[in-house]
Amino acid sequence: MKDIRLMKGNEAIAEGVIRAGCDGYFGYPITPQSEVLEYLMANKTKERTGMIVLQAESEIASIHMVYGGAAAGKRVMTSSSSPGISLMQEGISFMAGTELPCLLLNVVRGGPGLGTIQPSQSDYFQTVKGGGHGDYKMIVLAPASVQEMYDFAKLGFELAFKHRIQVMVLSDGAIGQMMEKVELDEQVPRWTDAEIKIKSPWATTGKTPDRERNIITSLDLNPVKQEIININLQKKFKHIQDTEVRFERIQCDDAEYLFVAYGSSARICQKAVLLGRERGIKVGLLRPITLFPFPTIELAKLAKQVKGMLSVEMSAGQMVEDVRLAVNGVVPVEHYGRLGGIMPAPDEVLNILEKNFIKEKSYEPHTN
Amino acid sequence: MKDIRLMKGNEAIAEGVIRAGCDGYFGYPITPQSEVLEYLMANKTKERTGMIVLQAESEIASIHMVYGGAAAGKRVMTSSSSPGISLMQEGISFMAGTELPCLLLNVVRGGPGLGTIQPSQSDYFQTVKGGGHGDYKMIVLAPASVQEMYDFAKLGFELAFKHRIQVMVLSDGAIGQMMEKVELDEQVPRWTDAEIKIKSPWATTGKTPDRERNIITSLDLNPVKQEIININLQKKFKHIQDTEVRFERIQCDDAEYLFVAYGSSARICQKAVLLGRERGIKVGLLRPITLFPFPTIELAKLAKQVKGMLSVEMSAGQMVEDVRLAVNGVVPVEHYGRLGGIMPAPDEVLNILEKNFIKEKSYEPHTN
Amino acid sequence: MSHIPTKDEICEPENMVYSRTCLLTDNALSYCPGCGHGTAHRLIMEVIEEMNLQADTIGVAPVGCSVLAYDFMNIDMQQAAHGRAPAVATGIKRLYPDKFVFTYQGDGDLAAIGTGETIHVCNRGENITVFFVNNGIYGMTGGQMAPTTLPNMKTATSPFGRDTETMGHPLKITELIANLPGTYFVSRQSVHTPANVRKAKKAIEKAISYQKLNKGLCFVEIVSNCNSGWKMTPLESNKWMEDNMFPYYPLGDIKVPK
Amino acid sequence: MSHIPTKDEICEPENMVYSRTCLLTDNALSYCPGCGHGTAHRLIMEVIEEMNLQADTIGVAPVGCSVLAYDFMNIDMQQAAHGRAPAVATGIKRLYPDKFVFTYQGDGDLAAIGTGETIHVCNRGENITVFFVNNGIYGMTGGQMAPTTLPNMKTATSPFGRDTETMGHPLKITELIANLPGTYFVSRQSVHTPANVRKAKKAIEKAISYQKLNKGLCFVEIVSNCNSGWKMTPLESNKWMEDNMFPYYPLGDIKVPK
Amino acid sequence: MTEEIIIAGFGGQGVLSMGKILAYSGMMQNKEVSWFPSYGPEMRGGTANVTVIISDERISSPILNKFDTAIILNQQSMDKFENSVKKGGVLIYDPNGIVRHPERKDINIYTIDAADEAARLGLAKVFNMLVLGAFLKLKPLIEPEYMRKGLEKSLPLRHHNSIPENEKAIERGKEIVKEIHLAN
Amino acid sequence: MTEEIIIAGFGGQGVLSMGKILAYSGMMQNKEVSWFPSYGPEMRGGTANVTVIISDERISSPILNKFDTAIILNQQSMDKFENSVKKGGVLIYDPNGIVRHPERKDINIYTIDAADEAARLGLAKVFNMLVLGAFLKLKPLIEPEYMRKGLEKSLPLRHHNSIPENEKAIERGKEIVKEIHLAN
Amino acid sequence: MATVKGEIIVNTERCKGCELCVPVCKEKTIAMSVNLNSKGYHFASSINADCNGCTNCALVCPDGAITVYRVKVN
Amino acid sequence: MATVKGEIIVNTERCKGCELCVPVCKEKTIAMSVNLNSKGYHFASSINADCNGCTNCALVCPDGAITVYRVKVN
Ligand SMILES: Cc1ncc(C[n+]2csc(CCOP(=O)(O)OP(=O)(O)O)c2C)c(N)n1
Ligand SMILES: Cc1ncc(C[n+]2csc(CCOP(=O)(O)OP(=O)(O)O)c2C)c(N)n1
Ligand code: SF4
Ligand code: SF4
Ligand code: SF4
Ligand code: SF4
Ligand code: SF4
Ligand code: SF4
Ligand SMILES: [Mg+2]
Ligand SMILES: [Mg+2]
Repeated sequence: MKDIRLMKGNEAIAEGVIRAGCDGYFGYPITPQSEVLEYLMANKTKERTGMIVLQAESEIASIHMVYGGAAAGKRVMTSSSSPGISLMQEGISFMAGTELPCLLLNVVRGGPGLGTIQPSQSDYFQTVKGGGHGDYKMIVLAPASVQEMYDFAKLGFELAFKHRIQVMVLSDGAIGQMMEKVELDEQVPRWTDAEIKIKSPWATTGKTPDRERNIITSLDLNPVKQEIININLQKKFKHIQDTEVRFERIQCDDAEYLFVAYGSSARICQKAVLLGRERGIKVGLLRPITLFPFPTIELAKLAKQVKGMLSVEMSAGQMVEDVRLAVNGVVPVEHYGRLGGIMPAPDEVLNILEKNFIKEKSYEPHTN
Repeated sequence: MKDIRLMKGNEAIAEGVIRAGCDGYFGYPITPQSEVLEYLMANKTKERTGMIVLQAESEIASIHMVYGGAAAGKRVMTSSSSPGISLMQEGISFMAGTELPCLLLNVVRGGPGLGTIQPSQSDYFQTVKGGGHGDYKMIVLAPASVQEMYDFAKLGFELAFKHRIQVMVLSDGAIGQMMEKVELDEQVPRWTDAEIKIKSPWATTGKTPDRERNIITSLDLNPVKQEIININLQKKFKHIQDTEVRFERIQCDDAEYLFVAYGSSARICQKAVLLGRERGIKVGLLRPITLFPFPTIELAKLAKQVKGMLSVEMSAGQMVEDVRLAVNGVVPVEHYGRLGGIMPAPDEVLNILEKNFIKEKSYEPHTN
Repeated sequence: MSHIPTKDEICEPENMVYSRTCLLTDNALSYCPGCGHGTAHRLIMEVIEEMNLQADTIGVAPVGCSVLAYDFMNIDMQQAAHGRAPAVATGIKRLYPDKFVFTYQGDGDLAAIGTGETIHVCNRGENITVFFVNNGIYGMTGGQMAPTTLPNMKTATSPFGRDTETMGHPLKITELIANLPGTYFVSRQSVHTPANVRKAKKAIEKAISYQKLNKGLCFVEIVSNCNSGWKMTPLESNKWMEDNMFPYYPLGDIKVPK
Repeated sequence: MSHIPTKDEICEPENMVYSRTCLLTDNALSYCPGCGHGTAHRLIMEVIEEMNLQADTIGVAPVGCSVLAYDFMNIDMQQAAHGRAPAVATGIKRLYPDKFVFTYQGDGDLAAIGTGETIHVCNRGENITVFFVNNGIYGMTGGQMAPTTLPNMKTATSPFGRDTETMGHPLKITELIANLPGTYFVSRQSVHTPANVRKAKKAIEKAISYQKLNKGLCFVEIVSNCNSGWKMTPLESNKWMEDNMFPYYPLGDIKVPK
Repeated sequence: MTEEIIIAGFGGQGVLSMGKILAYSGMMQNKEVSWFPSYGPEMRGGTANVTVIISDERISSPILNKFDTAIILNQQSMDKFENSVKKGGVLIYDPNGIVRHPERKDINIYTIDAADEAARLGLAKVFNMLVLGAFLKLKPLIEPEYMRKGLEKSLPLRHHNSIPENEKAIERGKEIVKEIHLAN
Repeated sequence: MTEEIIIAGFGGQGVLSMGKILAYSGMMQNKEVSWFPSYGPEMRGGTANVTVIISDERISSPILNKFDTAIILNQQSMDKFENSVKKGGVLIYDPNGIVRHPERKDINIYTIDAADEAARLGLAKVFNMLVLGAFLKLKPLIEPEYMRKGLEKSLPLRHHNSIPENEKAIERGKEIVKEIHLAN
Repeated sequence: MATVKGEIIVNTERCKGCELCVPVCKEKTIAMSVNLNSKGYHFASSINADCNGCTNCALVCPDGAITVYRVKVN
Repeated sequence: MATVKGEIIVNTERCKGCELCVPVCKEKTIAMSVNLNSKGYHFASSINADCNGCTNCALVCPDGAITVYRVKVN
């Protein structure tokens, strides 16, 4: 029988990582994601799978504990919410520079500063463009349901180890706090130390006579070597862009207008598509599931089909830049966002779409 | 007689802030910018102007000392280099949320991670898009000479207080470490406490009977109020975009091809423009001086004139996105960058420009 | 007067012997019923009022249940990031050496994420005053384990009790910083009985008046309850605090000026 | 043999009484001439060799002059961000409780930016070993003031000497963490004379072998020189260290198992 | 079919778990459900509320401004949510402790004396099940067998012996809910 | 006119200050100048180098791969920079301590026995000024009056009494520099 | 012999019903009301005339809800 | 009476000329060479046959440049 539960998003991803064979979680409480650590602690993971769970003294300590564990080849993770993730930026940049696989979770709340604890999507830039220093990317997964919070635990670890990269699950307070149905799957066994040596031969597990010592470092004082390291990093990101794009097309086939939205906003837009179709508007939704790699090619294709795109985000306009870069001026791309912890309503975003592309402006194809 | 000196960029900005009437510097050593703190310490600022200089225990402490001083109405600053700036992201987001004026300096080195201590421009995204959580912008000044390191001290404080915003001077190891000629100007007196009360009536200087208490906070648990706070922030950023754009046009009037470059890269491109003109190529350079606000309108205008733009950065391609967003598909925009602490040479970038737009690809105007 | 006065006769302004200080605003405190934060706020404001320091005071409160302290204290205040109040206060005090600058921090804030700032502000002997409300838990975020949580104590993140083997020992940060040459006066108090309230107020008075002497940092810990986090009634929690917290965090002065 | 042996006869492998451990790589150390980091490296590697721990050891070195330790120590190593080695080591040790995990940190690293991590790794009693090279200065970045810099000592950021009034007092972090229940063995050594080298090696041996007992954190401070930062010759700096550093940082065991 | 419900009251009244049982039951009956609590320091004030949505379609936003049904269990919640009921929607409240009763004429208002009844039964714990009964009487979305499954799933095993008691309370709630007719 | 120079040697040889005096003098003569040092832990190894550019135009990059002139003062620097001299450029070195002498035939090579001369004069400190003299002999970019101004500006006041000494050393350097002719 | 006589006034809207003031009153002057204030708390109130104005109750009240008065009675 | 006789070999390329080994040798066996190694350091070298193999010099050498040998002589 399938194991079906009603869970909070935060609980679902916690259960997800346990079942994905996670070795270690290091984290620090912050609303609206403290349930992740609480769930893991309540679930006696040490006894269930051997997974270690430790409350660190800060987010900075958390990310560097993750660094240590990841550098030793383990499946490790941390989670936090916006201010805590900001504190991790140096650590994330170090993990990027050392190409360490790990799972990160940001249950975004409204900023800037202490802001509010309500859901928001205003950390897109930080996550996708690089909040830390240097040229790097993480794979960014944007769940739009509690089920995806659960699913992306396993997927996240898989991608992280496949590409030796950090995978960030970019969620928000709504997805983290809400309960929905979740279908759970089987426990994946944790890797044994012997498996780790095979799967991650680069890991620092103790130098044995059969190999040279392993070193995890992001430093090279020689700029020529440092450039090569960076070029290789860029090649990896290019490869990921070419192979790992994920998105969902909702009523796109005949769409004349398009919503582009991820996470919570995508749920709103999905409803708005239904409403729009009721009103006779041929509107569709492209939901990026990976924010990096971004569905650039798909959007470029759709740009040839639709008359306008509306990027809906709970932010002042962040993902919209990636939509515009993909569309490259072919059709108008507008942005609609609510700020500070407020979620827009389906009819609200539909009205904006109408106002932008149908009612007021008469659309003219882009020339010159 | 004019006071002319040969100074390092790091020393020039240190001298600049003293003369700009800075009240306090809080910082932590890191290469390649430790000379800022060292110069201030050696210059007995307490005796010269009353300016306080304190070596903090970390970059995190530094930025929050700046927060405290700024919230009390003082002209305060910190400086660091890439990893240290990453650590300040939460603090910067807090200053954005509380609209505190301050001067920040990033003497960028190559990343990600510990990277290298050589010059780089790979922190553009972090600085311009927002490395901290939430929707915010800083004014970003990009000096291309030691003189500008000096000049932007005063300009930075002026802009910071004019708009109650954080001003980041985005420099790099080359500009920070090189010595060039600097022309110094007169000492600006520090504000007295009485002046502060008038110029910054919002500052927490002690509640007197003549006013309500002043509160500096970025928190509002009510999302409706939090949204209004955010909307007002966005209006401010819009106003800055409309009024504070700064750039330099070099041989743009008749240009058929355009370099877009800031800071050190702009110096290289300026030479490349000369070389190009010698080769008979009508090439110009647009040098953004403010990265936020970005010279979007100027670039959109130039897009109607030139046949192609090459964004030259010591990064894997960051500012190029803002160039593309400005140009919106009207002409091709390419990127050329060196990574990991390496600076490109003038002939190198000119060759790339030729290769991209003149020799191999025959240019076709962008339609559809 | 020899007749027994009526209630109305007694309740005249001139007979008032205790009322809320005017340095508390009219806003209702956001704390749970019986929470010691309220009393701690009141005492600090009483002393500032009595010492006539309102115009010279800048307070700093970071995140924690008391994040909204600025709604209640009628003084200029700055809200600080989690753990960073000591750095924020340093920034203020260095630039305004004549103002009275204090921080008001919880145990999660001061002894977990803010440990570095706490140690260094004490080590530098910044002339500020730190009020440290130790309730052995993260109240604000829903009752998670703090560095100060007692052994075997159950919290949201130690649901089977704090296991000192894996989760560390309760951190006596107050004793630690008392060792540093930069601290001048260090005291641990509580505010759960009238006698303790009186003592705590004395300590607060000292900590504030010493700041004028520029001798270093003054630090007053207030061991307090967290009814919600501990899942007890206020009266139960005060009893539990006496029985369990005080043996670990004994009340009294820890460092006094020589 | 009764004849006086020749140099060649003496210099035979079987007569070798001291040579560089094979756990040091062939790379030339990047340290300035006479810098104690080299000796400290050697001793740690000697002990790991003698205890046959190479295959079980994971070392962590953060930023500081010893950032390239991985170029010299022939073991698996992780380079950590400035100040975060204790957190990194925690991450490793929790997941590999049977490995030998150590950090190698400078005073700027361990006692400034890393103070929070240092206190908490000690408070949790992580079963790791911390080697702490205290040269009273930031060597790597060009000789700036560290928390451990002595009063009145001149550095790049205290060019007129450390003024304890405004810059704080030298932080005796080792004494501080010895107070925490999570630490098991805490010792302060130096490596500037043969006798001190022998003592330091003993302390390192203890700190490593105690890790097996899972009793908590072992901490060995090595008071060392920084010729470049102090602007002295190696011999001068060792003398200066004896005369000035040792009175403030007295050598010897600070906490030993009961 | 989509039913959007807010349940609001005091911390100790079982508001969140009532919502959870309802959502779980809906889920067992193969509906799409979502449950969204008030969270964070909001709770310091002592109030608690939860939004429950039960639908035949995928649910868009778990956070709403307008509701089909509001179940209101104290004065503060009445002040906050009376106006959030959609025109023609339902408001159910326990008048105990309510000073300012609802006044809207464009919605259907019901009361249930659940606190009194729970006290009468000597079973303070079933207070929220009585209220749930009232709701189910007015909006019979969930069939009793799924209600039971929901109870089974949402209560920890050690409380399963109280399921019959809970079911009885739900039935009793259905009986004692009363419609209020406001004079025009 | 643009002259791009690298000066490379040991830490104690006054490499950075030689560069600074040269740059300052150029600046006094109203030229554009830049001075760019090796920095950071590179210096731990004991080597030091500085790039000086003197030009009539605004200077583009202060960091270069190729130089008009290389002034080389130890073996490590010879290994590193011999090949960085532009074709037809100038390499000046002090042969003291040099094991592997330069071998390029497409550049002009000069030696100056500055260390010996400084020792002979009993003025170890003027070593770098002797070398600077050699450079100025070959590239007379700076007029003596500006050289003096450069010295005045770049030396702290308390060292101004040593200026004549330094000037003399520069002159002496001009005398003792020698061209090397490599056999083909 | 001069004795003292006290009275308290509880700001019932400010009171949160925590009951901390009850046990500290040696005169047993304070008890919790059966009524609720508008926030739903059973507030404290004075139930006898024995108050001596010792201020104990006010000192421990976290919400500063109690004002104390005292007069000397000869 | 059995005495010991020692010898040292200095890896001159590894030596950085710090001189730390010189004063710790009671036999005054070590002195700094006037020659430079390829890195430009005056390296240490053994200047007499009095070495007793005590290892002091090797213990303090930060660069591990000294290997010590010892034999018993009857
Ligand atoms: C960087 C960051 N991390 C985490 C949080 C979440 N947070 C807010 S307050 C707090 C702890 C509160 O505990 P304490 O300081 O003991 O105060 P109390 O509420 O118990 O009075 C935490 C973890 C935050 N706001 N910012
Ligand atoms: C976040 C960050 N801040 C600052 C630095 C620059 N930095 C590198 S090492 C160091 C201090 C080194 O001093 P110490 O730890 O005492 O080691 P030593 O070099 O003296 O052995 C500093 C400030 C950095 N690398 N990262
Ligand atoms: S949660 Fe605890 S600390 Fe916070 S207000 Fe409630 S009782 Fe006080
Ligand atoms: S700078 Fe100091 S600590 Fe660093 S290698 Fe040189 S002597 Fe050693
Ligand atoms: S003042 Fe004293 S006697 Fe009067 S009610 Fe309060 S505690 Fe009781
Ligand atoms: S102590 Fe204050 S809040 Fe608590 S019951 Fe008494 S009057 Fe009310
Ligand atoms: S081994 Fe002893 S005697 Fe021999 S050279 Fe070294 S210090 Fe001198
Ligand atoms: S101690 Fe070692 S490095 Fe120093 S001089 Fe002696 S042999 Fe050379
Ligand atoms: Mg607390
Ligand atoms: Mg050091």
